Amino acid sequence: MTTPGVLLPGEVVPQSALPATKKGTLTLGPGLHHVPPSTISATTTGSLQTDNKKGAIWLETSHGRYQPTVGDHVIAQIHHSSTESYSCILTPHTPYAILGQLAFEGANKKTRPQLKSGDLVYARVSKTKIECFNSATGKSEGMGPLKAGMTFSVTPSFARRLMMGTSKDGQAKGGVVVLEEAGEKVRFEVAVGRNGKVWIDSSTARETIVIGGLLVRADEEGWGVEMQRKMVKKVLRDV
Amino acid sequence: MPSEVTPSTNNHDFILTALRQNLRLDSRPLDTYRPIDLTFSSDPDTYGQTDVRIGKTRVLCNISCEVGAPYPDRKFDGVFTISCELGPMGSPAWEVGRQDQTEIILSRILEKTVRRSGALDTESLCIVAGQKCFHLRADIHILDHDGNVLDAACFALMAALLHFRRPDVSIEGEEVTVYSVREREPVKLTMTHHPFCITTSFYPSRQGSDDDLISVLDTTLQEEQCRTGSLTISLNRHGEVCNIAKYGGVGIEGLSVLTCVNASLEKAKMFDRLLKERLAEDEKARQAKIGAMGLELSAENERVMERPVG
Amino acid sequence: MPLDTSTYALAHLRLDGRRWNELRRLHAQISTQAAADGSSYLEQGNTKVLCTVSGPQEQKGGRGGARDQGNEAKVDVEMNIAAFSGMDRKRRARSDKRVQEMQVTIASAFQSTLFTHLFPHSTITVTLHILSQDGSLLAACLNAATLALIDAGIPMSDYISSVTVASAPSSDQSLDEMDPLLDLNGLEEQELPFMTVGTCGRGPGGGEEKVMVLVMETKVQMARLEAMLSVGIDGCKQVRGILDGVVRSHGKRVLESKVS
Amino acid sequence: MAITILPPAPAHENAKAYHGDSSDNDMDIDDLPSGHRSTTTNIITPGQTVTSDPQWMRGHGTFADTDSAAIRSTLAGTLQKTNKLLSIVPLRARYTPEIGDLVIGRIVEVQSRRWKVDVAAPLLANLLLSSINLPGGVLRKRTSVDELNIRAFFGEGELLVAEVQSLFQDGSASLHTRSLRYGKLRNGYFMSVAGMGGGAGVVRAKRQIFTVQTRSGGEVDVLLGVNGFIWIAKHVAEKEDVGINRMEEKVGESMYSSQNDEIEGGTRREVAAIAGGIRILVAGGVKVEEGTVRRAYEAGLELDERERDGEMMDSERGSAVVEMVLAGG
Repeated sequence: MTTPGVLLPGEVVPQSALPATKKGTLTLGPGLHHVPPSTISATTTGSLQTDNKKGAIWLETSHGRYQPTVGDHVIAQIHHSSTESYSCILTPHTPYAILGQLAFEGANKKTRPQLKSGDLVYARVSKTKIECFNSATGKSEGMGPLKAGMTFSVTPSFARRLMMGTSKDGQAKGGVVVLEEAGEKVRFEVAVGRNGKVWIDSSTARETIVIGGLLVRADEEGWGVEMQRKMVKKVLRDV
Repeated sequence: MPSEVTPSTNNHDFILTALRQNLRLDSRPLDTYRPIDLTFSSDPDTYGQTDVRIGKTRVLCNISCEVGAPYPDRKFDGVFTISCELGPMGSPAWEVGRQDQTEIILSRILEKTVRRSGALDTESLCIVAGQKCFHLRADIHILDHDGNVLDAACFALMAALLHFRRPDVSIEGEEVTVYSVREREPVKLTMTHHPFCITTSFYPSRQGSDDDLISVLDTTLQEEQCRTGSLTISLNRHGEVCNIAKYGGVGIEGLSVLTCVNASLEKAKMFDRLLKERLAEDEKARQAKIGAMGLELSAENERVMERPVG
Repeated sequence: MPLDTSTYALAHLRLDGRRWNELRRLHAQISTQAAADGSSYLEQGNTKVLCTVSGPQEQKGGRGGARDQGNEAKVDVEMNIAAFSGMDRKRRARSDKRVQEMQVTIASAFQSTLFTHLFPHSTITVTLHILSQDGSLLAACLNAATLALIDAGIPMSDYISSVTVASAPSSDQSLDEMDPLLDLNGLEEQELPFMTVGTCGRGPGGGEEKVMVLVMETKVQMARLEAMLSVGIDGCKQVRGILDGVVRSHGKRVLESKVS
Repeated sequence: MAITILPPAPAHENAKAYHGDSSDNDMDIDDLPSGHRSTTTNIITPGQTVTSDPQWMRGHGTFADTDSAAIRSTLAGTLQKTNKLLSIVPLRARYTPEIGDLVIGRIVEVQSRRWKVDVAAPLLANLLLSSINLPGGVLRKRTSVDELNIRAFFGEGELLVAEVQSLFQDGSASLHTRSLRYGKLRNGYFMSVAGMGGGAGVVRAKRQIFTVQTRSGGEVDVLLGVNGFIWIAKHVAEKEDVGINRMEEKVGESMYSSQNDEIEGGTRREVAAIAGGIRILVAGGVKVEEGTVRRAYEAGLELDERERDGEMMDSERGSAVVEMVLAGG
C-alpha cells in the first residue's frame, strides 16, 4: 500500500501511486475518472486508497450522502406500506427504497412481519430493492426488523470504516475501535448501516446513550485509535 | 419525496424512555441549554451582525438602516421591520417561497417579543417628525436547524439590536445631515428592555397519559419532533413577560404554566448576563483595534476631535 | 384611540357596565348551514363568528400528500375576516401573519383534542368567517369551532372553551395590586394587557382543566399572571357550561322531532 | 321614575348554562333496554362521564379516562346499549360505511383497474373493475380490453348505486354492483340529505329501494342511499323472470348508457313532488325511510287539494306535512 495522498477534483493520479498488479488490469473505484489513453484524474476530494492484490484504486471521502450500492447493509425506516411492498427511507429527502412484503426470512402470505410506519429494518441492498434476507439462501443472516434501541447518525464513510472488521493481526482495518473497546465493558447489540446509521441497543438507556455519543464524537472530532481507547475508558468508568 | 423525516418509532420511544430517566442524548440535564456561542462581525465598521450558535443550531441576524419617510399614521416613530428567512440551507424541509408553519410562528413571536413589547424605542429613530426617520430592518437567517430555533433567533436579534449603531444625524433648521461612520461615531439604539424567548417542550411521563408532563428546555431537532406540546415565553430579567405562546399541543395545568414562567426567568437572566459579557468583550476588542489604527490615522483623528460632539 | 380605563377603579364597573368577572352575552346556534357537515354561529358580545366544518374527507389534490399524512386526520383551518367586521373597513390579506398565527393556533389545538387517529389520511377543514369584531376574536373562534366540530359528529376528548382575561389597575388605590378582568371587548383589548386562555375541560366530575391554548402579546409583570390565569381558567369553565347548554338544547330539539 | 338596569338576557333559553352533573346518568343505564333501536332520551355531550362502573364496555363514541376507569363520551348524542357495550349515537355525523349498506355514489377518479367513488364518507370508496357486471354476461371473464375501456363503464362525475362489499383497514369501503338492482343511474333526480345518526337523514331499513305509484306520472323509483344520497327516477319496467340467459342481454342493453330517455312533464312533476316531500322531512328532522317518504308524498297531495280550496297558506305547508307524516306513523 502506498501512502495515501489527498487529491482535489481534477488532479491527476501520479503513475507512481497506481497499484502494480500481475494481470495489469486496474479497477477504478468511486471518485476517479479515466481519461484515455492513460490518465486517471480525481472527480472529488479525498484520500487515495489502493489495493495491490485486487488492483483497485479509489478515493476515500467523508462527505456527501450515501449512494446505495448492491450488497450494502443499511438501516431503513418504513415510511408506508402498500399491497406488495414497503416504501422505506434510507436517507432523508431521497426517493424511497422498496422492500418487498415477503423479503424476510421464512415469510409467506400468511406469516410476514407486520411493519408500521416508522419501524426500522436492517436490510441489504439488492439490485433494485432492499431485502431482509439473503435471497440465495433464504436465511436472515442477522437482518430483519429492529426492535427498541436507538439509531445514531454518523457519516457514511465512518459507517464504512466501522464495518471493515479486523485484519489478521487483530488491528481494526477502519481505525475504529470504539465498539470493540466498549464491548469489553458493557453488553450491547449493534447494527451498522452503510447509510450512516448505527443502531445500538443495550440493557439501559444510559449505556446506549454513552456508546452512541462516543461513536458520534469519534466521527465528528476525528479521533485516532489511541484517543478512542482513552475516551472509551474515561467515559465508561462513570457508567 | 419525504418532506421531513420524522424519527423512527425506535428513536421516538427511546428518547421518551431516556427523558423519563432524566437522560438526554447529549448527556445534559433537562433544564440546561447546549453551549451558546455568540460572535459579532470582526469588521470594526460593521455593527449589528450577530452569529448565534446553540449546539448545532445556527442563526445569523443582521441589522441595517436607511433614511426614509415614516408611516403617515405614526409620524413620530421610525420604521422597524423584522424579516425571517427559512431557506433550504437551514433544513431541507424548508423550501424557498413556501411558507412554513415554523416561519409563521417564528416571525410572530419575534414580532411580539421585540416589536410589540416596545423593546426598541422607535421614537428615537425619528429624525424630522412626519418627514424623515430611520428604517431599521432586521434580517434573520436560520443557517442550521437543530431545534430550538425560536430561542436562538430571539437571542440573535436582541444581540444584534444592542450591538447595532445607526449613523449620527444633526439638524440645523431645515437641513438634516446624516454622518457616515467615518465622520462621526455612530449612535447606539435606544432599548427600553431586553426580552428573551425561552421555549419549554413537554413530554408525557407515562404512556398514554397527559397528566404528569416532563418539561425540557432547549430541545434538539429530534427531541422537538417527539414532543407533545411546547410553551414559548418571552420575558426580560425583571420578570416582565411580553409574550406567552402555547399553540395547541398537549394540555397543561395552570400551575405548570407558572412554574415554566419562573424557570424561564432564570434562563432570561442567563441570556442577559451572557449578552452583556459578550458585548463588553466585543467593545474592548474594538477599542483595541481602533486604538491600533488610531496611531496610523492620527491626522484623521485630530479632525474628529475638532468637531463639536453631537 | 386613547381610552380612559381609570373609571373602573372608581365604580368597579367596566365601560359596558360589567363587573370584573362577568362574561358578555354569549349566544350560539349550531347546525346553521345545511350544506356543511357541521356548522355553528357564535356571538360573544359584538364579536360574531360563523363556522363551518367539512370532513373528514379524503385529501383533495395529490395523493402523495395523503400518504405522508399517515395515520391521522389533518385539521385545516381557514379564517376569513370580513372587510366590514372591524371599525374601519379594511380587508385583511390572507397572508397576514396575525391571521395565520390564529389559524395555526386553532388547528393545532384541535389536532390534539379531536380523535384524529380514527380517520387516517383524511382532512377536517374548519372555515371561520368573522362577521364582526369586538375583542376576544381568537377565543370566539375557538368556541365556534368547538360547536361546529361537535355538530359534525367528530369525536373529541372534551370541549375546548376559551376566553380572554386582562389585568387592570385595582379598585383599591392604596394597594399596588391589579384586578383581572374577564372577556374583553375591543376597547379594553386595546388598553389593557391581556391574554387568551383556552382550556380543554374534563366535564362535570372529571379532573382539572388543562390549558390547551395560551396566547399573550402584551407586556405584563409575571406576578400578575397567576391571578389572570386562574380567572381565565374559571371563565373557560363558565363558557364550557354555556356551550354545553347550547349543544344539549339543540340535541333535545332534534330528538323531539324525530320518529323512530 | 326609578331606573333599573337589567342584566342582558340571553336571546334564547338555550344559552342557559348546563349545571347539572352526570351522577344521575349512572342509574338509567340499567333501565335502558338493550338493542339497536333504543337510546336514551337525554343528550350526552363530549367529555361527559357516561359511567364509572367498570362492568360496562366502551363502544363507539366513547373513550376511557386515563386516570380512572370512567367511560367518557366523545360525541354529542344519545346512549345506546348493546348487552354490556355502551356506545354513543351522534346527533349527526358523516356517513361511516358498513358492509351491506346500499349507497349512491359519484365517480370522482378513474384509475387503472378501479374507480374512486365519493359516497360522502371520510374516505373515497373503491369500486374494482372486477366487482361490476360486465356487458355481455355476468359470467364473462374480465379482459385487458375492459381495463383499457374502463371509461366506457363509468366516467368521472357519473352516479351509481352500489353495495358496500368490504371495508379496508382505514375504514374506506369497497363497493360492488354485481346485481341487477345496482349500477349506473340515469333518468332521474339526485339529492343529498345531510349526514346520518340520531337526527334526520336516511336510516338503514329493510327496503332502501321502492316504487311509488304517483297520481299523474306513473311509477317512480326512489333509491335511498344509506349515505344520505337519494335518487328519484322514472320506473323502468323489469322484465319478469329474467333467467340467467336473459340476464346477459339485459346487462348488455343499457346498463352503461349515459343517455337519458325522454321523460314526460307529468313524471317530472311527480319526481319533484317526492323530492320536495323528502326535503320537508329533513327540514323537520324526520327520518327518511320508505314509510315517511310515502306519507310525505301523500300528505303533499292532500295539501294540494286543500290549497286549491283556499284553505292553506303556503308557509304552513312544511309543518303541516311533518305533522301529517308523524300522525301517520
